[in-house]
Amino acid sequence: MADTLTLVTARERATRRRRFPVLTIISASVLGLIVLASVLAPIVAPYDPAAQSPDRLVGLGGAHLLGTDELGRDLLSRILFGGQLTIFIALGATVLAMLLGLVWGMAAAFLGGWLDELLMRLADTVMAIPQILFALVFVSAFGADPVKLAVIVGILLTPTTARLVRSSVLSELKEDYFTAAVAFGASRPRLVLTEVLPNVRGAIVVQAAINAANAILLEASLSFVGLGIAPPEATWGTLVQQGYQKMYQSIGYVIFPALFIFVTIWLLNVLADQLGAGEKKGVRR
Amino acid sequence: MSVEPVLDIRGLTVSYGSATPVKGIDLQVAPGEKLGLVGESGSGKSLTALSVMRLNAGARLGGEIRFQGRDLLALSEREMAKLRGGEIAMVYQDPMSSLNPVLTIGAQLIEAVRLHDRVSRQAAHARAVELLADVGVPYPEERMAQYPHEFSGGMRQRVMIAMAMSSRPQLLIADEPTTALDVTTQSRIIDLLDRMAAEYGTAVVLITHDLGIAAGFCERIQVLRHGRTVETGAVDDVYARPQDPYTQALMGAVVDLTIDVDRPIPTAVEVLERGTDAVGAESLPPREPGDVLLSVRDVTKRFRLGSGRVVTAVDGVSFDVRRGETFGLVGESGSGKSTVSKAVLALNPIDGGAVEFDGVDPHRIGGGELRQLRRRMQMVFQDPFSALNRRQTVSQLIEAPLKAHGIGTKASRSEKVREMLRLVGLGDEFAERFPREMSGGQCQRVSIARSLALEPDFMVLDESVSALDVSIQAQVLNLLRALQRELGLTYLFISHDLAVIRYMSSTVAVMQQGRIVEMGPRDDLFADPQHEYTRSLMAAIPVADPAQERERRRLAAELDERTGASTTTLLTKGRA
Amino acid sequence: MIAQTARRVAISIAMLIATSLIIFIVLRLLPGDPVITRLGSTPGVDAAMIERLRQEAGLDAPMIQQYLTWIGGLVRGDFGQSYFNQFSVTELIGQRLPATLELTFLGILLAVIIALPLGVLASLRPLGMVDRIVTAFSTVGMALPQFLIGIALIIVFAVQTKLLPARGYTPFDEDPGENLVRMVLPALTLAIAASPLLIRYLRASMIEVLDSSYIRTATGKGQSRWGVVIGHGLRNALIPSLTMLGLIVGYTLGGVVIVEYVFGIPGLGSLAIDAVFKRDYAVLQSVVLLISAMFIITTLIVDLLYGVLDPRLRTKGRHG
Amino acid sequence: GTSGNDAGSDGGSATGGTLTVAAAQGIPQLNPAIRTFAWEEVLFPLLWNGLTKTDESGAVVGDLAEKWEASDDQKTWTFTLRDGVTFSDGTPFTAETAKAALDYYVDPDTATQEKNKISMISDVTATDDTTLTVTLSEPVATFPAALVWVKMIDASKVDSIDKEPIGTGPYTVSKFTPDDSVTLVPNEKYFGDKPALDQITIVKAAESTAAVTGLRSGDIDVLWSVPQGDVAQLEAGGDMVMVRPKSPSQWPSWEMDTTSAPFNDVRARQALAYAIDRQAILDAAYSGQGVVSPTNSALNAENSWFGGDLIDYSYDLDKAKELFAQAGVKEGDTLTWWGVAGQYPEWNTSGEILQASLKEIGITLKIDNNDIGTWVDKFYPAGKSYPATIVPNFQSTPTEPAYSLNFYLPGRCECNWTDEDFTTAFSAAMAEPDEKARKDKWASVQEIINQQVPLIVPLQSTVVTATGEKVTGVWVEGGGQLHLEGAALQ
Ligand SMILES: Nc1ncnc2c1ncn2[C@@H]1O[C@H](COP(=O)(O)OP(=O)(O)OP(=O)(O)O)[C@@H](O)[C@H]1O
Ligand SMILES: Nc1ncnc2c1ncn2[C@@H]1O[C@H](COP(=O)(O)OP(=O)(O)OP(=O)(O)O)[C@@H](O)[C@H]1O
Ligand SMILES: [Mg+2]
Ligand SMILES: [Mg+2]
Repeated sequence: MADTLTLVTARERATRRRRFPVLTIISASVLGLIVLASVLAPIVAPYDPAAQSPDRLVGLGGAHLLGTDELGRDLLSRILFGGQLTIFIALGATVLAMLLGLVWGMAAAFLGGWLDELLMRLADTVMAIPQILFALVFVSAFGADPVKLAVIVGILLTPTTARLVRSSVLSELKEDYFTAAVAFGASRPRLVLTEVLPNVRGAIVVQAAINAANAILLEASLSFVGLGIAPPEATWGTLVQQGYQKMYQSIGYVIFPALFIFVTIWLLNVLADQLGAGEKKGVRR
Repeated sequence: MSVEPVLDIRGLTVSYGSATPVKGIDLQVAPGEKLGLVGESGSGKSLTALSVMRLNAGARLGGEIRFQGRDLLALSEREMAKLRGGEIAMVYQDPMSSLNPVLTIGAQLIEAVRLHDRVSRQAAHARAVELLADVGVPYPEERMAQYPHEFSGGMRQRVMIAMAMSSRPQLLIADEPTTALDVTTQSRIIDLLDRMAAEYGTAVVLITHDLGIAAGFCERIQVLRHGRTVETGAVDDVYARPQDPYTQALMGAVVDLTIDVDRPIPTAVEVLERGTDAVGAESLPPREPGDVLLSVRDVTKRFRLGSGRVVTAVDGVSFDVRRGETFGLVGESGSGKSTVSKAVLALNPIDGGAVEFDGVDPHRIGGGELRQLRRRMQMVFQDPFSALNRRQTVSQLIEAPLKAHGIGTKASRSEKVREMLRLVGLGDEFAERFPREMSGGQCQRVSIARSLALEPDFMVLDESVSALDVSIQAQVLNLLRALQRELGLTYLFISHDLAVIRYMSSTVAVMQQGRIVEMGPRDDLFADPQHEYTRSLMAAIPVADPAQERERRRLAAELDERTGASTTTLLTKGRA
Repeated sequence: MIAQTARRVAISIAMLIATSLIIFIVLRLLPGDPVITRLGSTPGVDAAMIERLRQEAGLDAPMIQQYLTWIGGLVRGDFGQSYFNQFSVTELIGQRLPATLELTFLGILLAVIIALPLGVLASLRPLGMVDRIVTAFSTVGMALPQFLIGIALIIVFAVQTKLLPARGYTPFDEDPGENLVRMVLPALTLAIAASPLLIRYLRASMIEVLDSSYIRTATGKGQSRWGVVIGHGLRNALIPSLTMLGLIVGYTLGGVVIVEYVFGIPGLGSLAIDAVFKRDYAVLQSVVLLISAMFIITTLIVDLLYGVLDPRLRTKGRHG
Repeated sequence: GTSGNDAGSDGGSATGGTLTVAAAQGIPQLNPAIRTFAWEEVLFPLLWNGLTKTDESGAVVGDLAEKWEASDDQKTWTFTLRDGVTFSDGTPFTAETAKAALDYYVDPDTATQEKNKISMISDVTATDDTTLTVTLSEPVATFPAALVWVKMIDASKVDSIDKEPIGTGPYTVSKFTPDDSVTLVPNEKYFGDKPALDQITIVKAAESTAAVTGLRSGDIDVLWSVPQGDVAQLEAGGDMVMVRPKSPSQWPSWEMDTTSAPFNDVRARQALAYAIDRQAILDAAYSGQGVVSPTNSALNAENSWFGGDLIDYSYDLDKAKELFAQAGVKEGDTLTWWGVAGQYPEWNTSGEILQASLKEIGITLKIDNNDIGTWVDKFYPAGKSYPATIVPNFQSTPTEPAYSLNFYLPGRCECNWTDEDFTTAFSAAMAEPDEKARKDKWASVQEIINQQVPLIVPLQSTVVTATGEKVTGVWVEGGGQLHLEGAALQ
């Protein structure tokens, strides 16, 4: 769906020119901050995320900035450590989806003909099965540790990525510069790596951001149905699920992890938009 | 000018943000007058025209535009909407995309009629049919229910004219109405405009970069450059005695059938620097034809379309190209020229026949062998922007073929890049530029430099100058001829412009619907064209001389009348 | 045209077969089986009994045979039999299908109702005030997982203001008013999740269309602004947006799984989730296939409709 | 306890109306013999009758049987059945029907939860229409209590029970959507008083928070098994009534494989028992709804049968560490907690508390939550080996020790525990007709379990049912079974 998200027209491009870097910088740095805080959780988190205390489900403020959970663990610390896992899964899934999607999409675009048709219909087929059900079955089958979740989510994101890669590569193959490179006798690897790839890089980066957002979304949905990561570890999705069950006792428990999920996905989408707009602006006349 | 002008523009400026592409233009059109607006690309022709319609969204307009005395810039949007398509109508450059693809021709015409004429649907329908008949669309009743894509470009442009004329406007602005059309259609559309304007007494502003067309059609001409008027006057005066050096340069750079093929074309830069007389004096001695380098035999290429239909794009084409010559291939759009060139370079497989380049058939070899052969055959494309990888700098672009073949060291390659740049007349400062930082002509030079880097024997130039301005076109054509002379290159030169073909080639082949219909040495062919199609192509080419052009159009119209060509062509095209 | 339609239909059928294979294989990767789950922790059960129950359920047959039995049944309209009760899968699906269809339909309807005006308004002045607000709204909407939207709506409309019920479903034929009242929040959840995509797509294609020459022609004819926007702009922008609608249907069909869970609606989604947990293969494989088929068929319809709506694709003309 | 005032049960002030009852689970099927989930039991008193039933005080009283007597050896039981009972479709209920039902229950092909209570039935004879004689292979003094959950169905129609369910109970099914909802309407043929309500709708509210929300907004009248965390608040709200059993007899049972290391060593099991912070688990996981069981007993201390000289396993990590060490569980070793994902959040919290406790003595507890299908597959049926793994589960049993403690019998518990002494002591207690003597015998049974720790029982939990203010006549059995047969709306 990336192409729809980043569709920007000529007129828009012209006007947007001056505007996007500021927004890009802001969203990238807030995103960076969230990632950094999570990565540095062992240093910045105020408490051991697993340390239980008798202050169960206390609200905002006081000794615990964002309150505590049902075992008296510090919510902020849990969210920060949870961020590590969430980010790991999102990142892993994204990398996997990008790798598989690139190979799949490129193969379809370059091979063409019935192989292309086959590969694309296969992608359509996988896309036809509701992701959440697919994920549910996979998680039930293989369990839910971070690596497996990343793999499952990554696989689910692959078909869309493959489609995008294929369509961006195909539009490059139509350009004369590609024919020119064939005509001056460039070898296949050269055609792929130095001619086409740099030109679809932008679209790929945008898709990566969208994939990361979708990975977080999917992981959160899975956790919400209860098939998330095992305790005491928790992703943001798991925290939301647990918090929701205690919603009437401490509303913050569900709201704060949800907020982290929302803000992260939102920033990723904004970033993807900006990158997409910048990408088109930068290279086309 | 004793009568009050229909359109009176004073000191028009158009700005976008900080840029002001139109910097104060005065323009007057008398009722029923035909004014030509010419000038290089980007000179502000379209912006001026759009300003009259107030259709250039986002622009700030300054100065004064008076239409029949009313100040257009002071009108409300609602009042303006009444004028648009009513008193003032416009025909645009691109007939292919100027009609709404999902509405029938009839619906769009009826809409136009009813917007300014409160008549019943039936009456509007009848009027629309009448208009279609007027602009020469056969079976108008039947055509009303068809969609734009079922019409050829020429037919669509006729519909656009019908739409513009539906309200018998006082003023018609035609912005490059024929640029996208082939020569024969082009001349018929111009005739149509002429006839309609006369019939309705409409004043016309014709925007064109084709000095030939302007010569035949217009009574008065106004030359723009960089958003300013450089010269204006009656056509015969301006063409015969251009006053401004820029106009002189523009006139000089025109390639038409009358140009001397043995001399370089004077380019605008040169003219502006050195004056008309100083350039184009040295002659180009005739070339020696060598042995056969490329031989194409019975090449056939079919495409299977998505719907399962098969198109025979090239149908049994044979020709020989001799070492050191330029072989010109001419024909209208879609006649199969590009397909032939791709077959020659084995960029596409062929369905029949054989190609032999210096004894080797590129279709029979593959892999490394083919790549080696490709060092000797290069190609330059029509669209200079698309042909250059937008992610690479000029030096990377020129270096790429060398790298692909592992030629030289890093240092020797960069030396070669500089050498190539010099060869095509670009300075070292271009080495680190990206395609987007250069003009079309500069990009095309880079494209040529890249092709030359491998020191090929043979180059395919596929519409390599079609996208360029007259003056830049002249530079590139001169460059190509100079390079051929210096390096002994062989060219396969493809164009739909007969005049350019004539100037460049020693042997010419005319293609129509996938076949070569006529082939021969340039001078023979142009002196005495044998094939009907060749003749019609030649007859349709405008000449940049008002008197000659008017005569040509008269003769061509007579020819059409005799043969009924206009109707038949339209029929076959519309139905295809 | 006919050949192309036939080809398109053939491809869809091939995709359905591939889907059925994928579903079948993936399900068998699951540990456990319906017999074990069915027994729960019923005492006095031994391996022999389990074996016998497996045989009864046809679970001991070779995979290929099980698959062929299933497909063979499907062809005859027999979806098989639940392992957990005496209902046929057809009956179970029959019980659940109306809720899912209604929910999906209402969700998409609402999404279109939200997206159409917003998308058009935003496109009129790209990067203008309205556009910025609409775009911001859509990025926010896209960043909200469906379950969060559902929770938020429940908190606001059911818990805080008690305006609408938090959960449950009443069949339409039992009490249409009640049915609609209960559908509001779930359908809204789906719509909020789906409309951003539609808005963005519509906006982008509107901007592109409004930028095109034929819009200029229409304005040049003297047509009013809204006449141009609606009569020419929207009309043309809707055709490419149709493709998007096809994708949205798929997205929404996926989303009902979560929404049905959050709002306790007895639809195919909750049937599928239960079936996953219970290993009720017979139900699960048919339900998943049905949902996939709905998506594949929607895409097929959209494709064919596209051909009908876009005159350029209607005839075999070479100008297309 | 019964909710509100006790008006509903005799139907005197019946006002009709529809009662909406919700639980986190759905009802998958309607055959009472093969029910799997505790929630299915809500239908038992509504649709069917047993020969006997439990009343609100916990006493076993007659239902379809008006009276019964046992032979001296406690092996032959003669029941006199109520006359004139018919099923909802008009089929008469006779001793023949009862015999067919009992035969169906004991048929080896019928996989039923009741089996271990009635597997000693060796013969059933219908002497006449209202006299039924049941012969047992071994003496069971509490046989009528064993029959409470053996519902008298028409065994000949069991093949269509989901689609055309019939029963003798006060209500009958009008609509059934498996795993989602069951709609009940009064049974015209019911032999007792016409029930008070026009309709009972039993719905599934998978998402417990949504269910509580529904309860608060009046969308749901009765919510079974309220999330324990929400109880205090709902109760404080004042507009809702919490219904609890008189004496809680639902108990978390943490099973481990007692045939493989390390839990084949009794010291490891005892160590685990010491390592459990029962109070913390009760407070955090069960929000205080229940009582801790420091003696690790299935019976809570208030149960009249509770007794014996029992070890106190109160939280003591030092002892736990020492015993673990003796059993060969060293620091750095890992145990697994095999939980269920998505459901039973209290299990997960319990696991996390245990995880924290074990961590203090250097043992890692890996929490592995899986979907329920995968979860069951790990340890079921009994006899599977799953070393070093703790499987949380729960039992909802009657207060009668025979039917709580029988869970420890060989072949029943997936802990795979066999102990000659226990089996013998258990049979002896079962056969003892004298209550006082029986109490002593149960005490010695409890001592064995207490010493051997075949299962971990951290606490007894209270299943709390919340009802709207207008709902009356609802009560809950010790194991959490909900009784709606007398419910009415004011
Ligand atoms: N919407 C716009 N925003 C900013 N600059 C514009 C816009 N439209 C045109 N221009 C600039 O104004 C200048 C004049 O454009 P205009 O279209 O009038 O040229 P033209 O003479 O019609 O050229 P051509 O022969 O290529 O059509 C160009 O340099 C162009 O880049
Ligand atoms: N890849 C393709 N697939 C299908 N049809 C093609 C393809 N390439 C060319 N054609 C068709 O083959 C015919 C000849 O095309 P070609 O591009 O050779 O014409 P041309 O003479 O170069 O025209 P132009 O002047 O417009 O460049 C056309 O009808 C075109 O539609
Ligand atoms: Mg222009
Ligand atoms: Mg071409």
